[in-house]
Amino acid sequence: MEEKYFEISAEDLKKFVDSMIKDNFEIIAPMDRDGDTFYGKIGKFDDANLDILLPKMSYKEYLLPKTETLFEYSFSGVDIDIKDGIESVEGKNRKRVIFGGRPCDAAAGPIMEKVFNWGYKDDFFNERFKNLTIVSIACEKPDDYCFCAEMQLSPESSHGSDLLLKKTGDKYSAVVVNDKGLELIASYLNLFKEIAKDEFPPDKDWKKIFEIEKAKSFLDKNFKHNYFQDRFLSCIGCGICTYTCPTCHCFDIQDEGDMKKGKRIRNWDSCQFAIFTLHTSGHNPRNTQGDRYRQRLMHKFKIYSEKFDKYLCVGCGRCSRNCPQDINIKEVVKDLTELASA
Amino acid sequence: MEDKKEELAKTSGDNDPRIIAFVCNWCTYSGADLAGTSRMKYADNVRVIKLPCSGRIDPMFIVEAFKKGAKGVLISGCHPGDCHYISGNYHSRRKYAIFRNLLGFLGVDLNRVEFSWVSASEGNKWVHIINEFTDKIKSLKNGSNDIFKK
Amino acid sequence: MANIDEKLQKIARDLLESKEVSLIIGYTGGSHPQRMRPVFITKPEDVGRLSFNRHSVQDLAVFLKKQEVKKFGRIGIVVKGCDEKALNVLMQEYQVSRENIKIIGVECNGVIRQDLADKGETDLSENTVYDKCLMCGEHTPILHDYLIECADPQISMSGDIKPFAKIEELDSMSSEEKDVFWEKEFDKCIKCYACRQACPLCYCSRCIVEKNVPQWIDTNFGKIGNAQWNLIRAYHLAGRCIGCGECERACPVNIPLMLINGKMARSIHDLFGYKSGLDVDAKPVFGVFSESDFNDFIK
Amino acid sequence: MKNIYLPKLAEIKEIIQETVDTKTVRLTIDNGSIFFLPGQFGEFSFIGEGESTFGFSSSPLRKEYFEFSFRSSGRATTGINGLNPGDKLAFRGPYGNHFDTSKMKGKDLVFIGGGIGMAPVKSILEYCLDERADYGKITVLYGARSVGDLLYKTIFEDWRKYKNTDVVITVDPGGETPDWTEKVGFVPTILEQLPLKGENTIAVVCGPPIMIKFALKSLEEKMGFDKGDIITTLENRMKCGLGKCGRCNVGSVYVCKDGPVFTAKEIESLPDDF
Repeated sequence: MEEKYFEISAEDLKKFVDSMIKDNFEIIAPMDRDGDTFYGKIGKFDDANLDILLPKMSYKEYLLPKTETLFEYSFSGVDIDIKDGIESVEGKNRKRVIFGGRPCDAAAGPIMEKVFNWGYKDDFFNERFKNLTIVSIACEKPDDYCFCAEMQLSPESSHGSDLLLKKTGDKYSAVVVNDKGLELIASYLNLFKEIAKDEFPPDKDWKKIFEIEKAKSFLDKNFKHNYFQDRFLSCIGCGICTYTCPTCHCFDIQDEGDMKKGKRIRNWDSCQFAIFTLHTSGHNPRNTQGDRYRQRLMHKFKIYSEKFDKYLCVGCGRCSRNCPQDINIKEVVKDLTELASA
Repeated sequence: MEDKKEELAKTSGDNDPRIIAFVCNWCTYSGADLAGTSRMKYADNVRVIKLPCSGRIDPMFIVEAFKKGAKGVLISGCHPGDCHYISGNYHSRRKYAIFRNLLGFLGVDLNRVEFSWVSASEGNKWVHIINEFTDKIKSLKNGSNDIFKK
Repeated sequence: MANIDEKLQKIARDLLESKEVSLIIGYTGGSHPQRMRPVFITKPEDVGRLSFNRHSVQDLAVFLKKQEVKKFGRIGIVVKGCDEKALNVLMQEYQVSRENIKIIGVECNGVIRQDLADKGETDLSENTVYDKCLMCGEHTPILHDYLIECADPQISMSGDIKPFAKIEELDSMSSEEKDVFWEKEFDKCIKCYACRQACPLCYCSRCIVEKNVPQWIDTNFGKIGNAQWNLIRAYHLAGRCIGCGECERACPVNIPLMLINGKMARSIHDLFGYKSGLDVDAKPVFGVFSESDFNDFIK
Repeated sequence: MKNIYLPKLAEIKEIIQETVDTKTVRLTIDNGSIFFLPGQFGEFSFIGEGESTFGFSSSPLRKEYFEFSFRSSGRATTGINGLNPGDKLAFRGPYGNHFDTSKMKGKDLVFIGGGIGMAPVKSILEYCLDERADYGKITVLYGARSVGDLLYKTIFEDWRKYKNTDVVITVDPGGETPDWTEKVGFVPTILEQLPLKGENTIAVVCGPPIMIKFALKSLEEKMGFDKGDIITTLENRMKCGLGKCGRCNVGSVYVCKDGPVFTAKEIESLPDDF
């Protein structure tokens, strides 16, 4: 579908959200909690905090929940009864809308979709993704940790969003990217005013401070390099970077229950944990934290782009902001580009 | 084995609350045995799990018992000075003094966790403790309970 | 400020040049002026990067548990008073030996909370520092080979702010109310185990959550799994936690872990008169016992 | 909508105690047979204790059953270890690539296995033996730490019955028993003594990393094998087996999906991440 452009006043936006809530939509938006902002279900428009640059965590959990039941089992004698978990995928037939997320978070969905549909189709992910409508708001002022422009996106990118809002003064310009977006606003069209394409504010020219391809060229050639071991001595392997990341998707499969019944679940996992790759024999292919951080960099900037033609990073900078030891991935990638030209 | 754990801990209702007792092999278990061989009658809600020493009773056992549905947990060992391994019960006492505070702080009703010293000759005391503990658990509101329950 | 940095750098240079240590762990400037980050110096010519100020929040003792760091052998480490207590516990528990550690102590009158610093806070006051700083009894590191005096003035206390007041508030609640409070807090947990990794004293090579025969702690992110993990983490640190607050600072979902740690420390002090990290020669509180220990809770 | 993580149930027909801690489990699937190729693997689970990854160790041409061998060590394997014939096991698969048998046809073959690494080798070996006429001379070299650690002891003689087939069994020095009549020595050492040449021969190697390393060295440097003619399998910790969970990759290669079978030439181009 061709993109459509609209305008909506701040007041009408509030009405738009409140009427969606009234119509039983589940609206997930940035909300204040204990002095920080997290994505959560809002009860009314005013619950949302749309001024914050980025919530502390991404909304990845609405695509890949922290814990997901793959199937349930129960025993009777030697017989095992298995109940398929896909029948009850939460989010199925559900009117769930992410409202007020940022373009970086929105871009994460289509990136993750690649790995979940590579060879085998993971319908747990697909169902959730299909049933999620994403209304993003373009950033006006990215902060020092952001590097979406370097990651082939921009603070105003509509990639991955179904509807992108841009604030101009006291009103918002909206671009409807696809049918999903159009469907969402269909019942509330009276609040929106259609405008021509050239009335829509053009994207600014966002400066890049490094070329990501250069970092990749370094990673291509240097699997073993002192940089990894030295730079990440300060990494304590806490895994916050992976847990707060909108694109990190690694998981663990575990059985939980007793001898009568239980379920097989998948949980978030992190490549930063030593146990992640530990063999039963005691051998660990990634034995040092340097190896493990290198894996994260490789996966994001080399492996994923080779396999799926996209970088596994949207440049949101959460891993840097939340790192207790202040490892700044933007600086790290910049280092890599400099090492590549050295 | 898992199967048995579940069975042991299962509570059929408020009137029949399941209580798990972790006891030491040398004193309390013998005491309970004495109560049995002396044909003393006491509440049948308790399920006894024998361990070598009260020092062996890991706090995770208590959590596990609650998780599997127990309504009360009793920990019992030798009187101070009587430990078969000389100091196991002293260590256990320190450990549980603190663990009890932690449970309480996190919202577990401490009426549901009981500690006692019962020697091999105190069959009477065992009967008394079990009956009293069972009555106490029965008097508690169901659900006014812990964060480990499903 | 510059004065402190110069002194630090001189000490570090001397230590590295004389080959007394092969690695210095210290602080250097971070992502923005209100952030510091750890730095690992192995060459005397790099000591210029060392720095210390009121934003040096990290407890560098955490790195001593890393295999990659242990390989360096003799290590010099920059510590604040609170961080040094972690060293004491590590020595008490034979994890590091005094001979292999050169302690560069820095007097400290408080560090600014990182969440505030990220928003631009630079003033040192009772409203901007961590609770641990308000009740700090060790502004000067207990053990040190070198000592650098403090550049910041002592914080004046109005008495309005009571550190860890929430502990008393919780103590006075009923168990149902506490249950509700903690259920809400633990519900946020995403089990990233950052609290464990950030803790200088969580050094087990295989943590209890990684032991799966049997699986003691549920792996799920549900109510039980989260509560179990937070309970056992606190318990494994009872009598050992020195209150550096790294777990709480690291927690990406802001669970008030220091309330639990603080409660444990208070209980242990009340019952056994013991405070961890103050005396290298003391026996760990759970390693010893007294015949006259608290017995009131046992029938 | 399909749940790719949903296992099928298989019934245990037979359990063979291979060594003190190693068993071979022979399974039949509840409804119909499964189609797999030698070298592929499956996710086997004792439901309630979790999944474990094992390569198939039987020939896919023997359709009445399929089997795998495992050593009891972790949570899932301890669970499987406690099962008896008649019990149910959950299974998902087959996954991964397989040995390229079309490339092997008409050539001489040498199969080299070490310890429990013999399991995937057995699958391809028996596959070739089942269609014996398609291949040239077959040499099997199997070594373990000690006599007690040898798997498949009962079927060595079956292999020897085939025409033009040499079976060489060896144990590490010190691992022999007084009545041991076969070879004593490390696998690479014994390998170099065999009358093998690199021409028109394909080698299949599987075993512990250290054995693979030295066996590859012997084959390439001393016996003149081309790197493309040496086939081996990699292993890494796996959870999903489907290329999703993100832990088994070696560089850009997902062992579970792009592997586990690689030629020595392919392995050479991979980073040292295994």
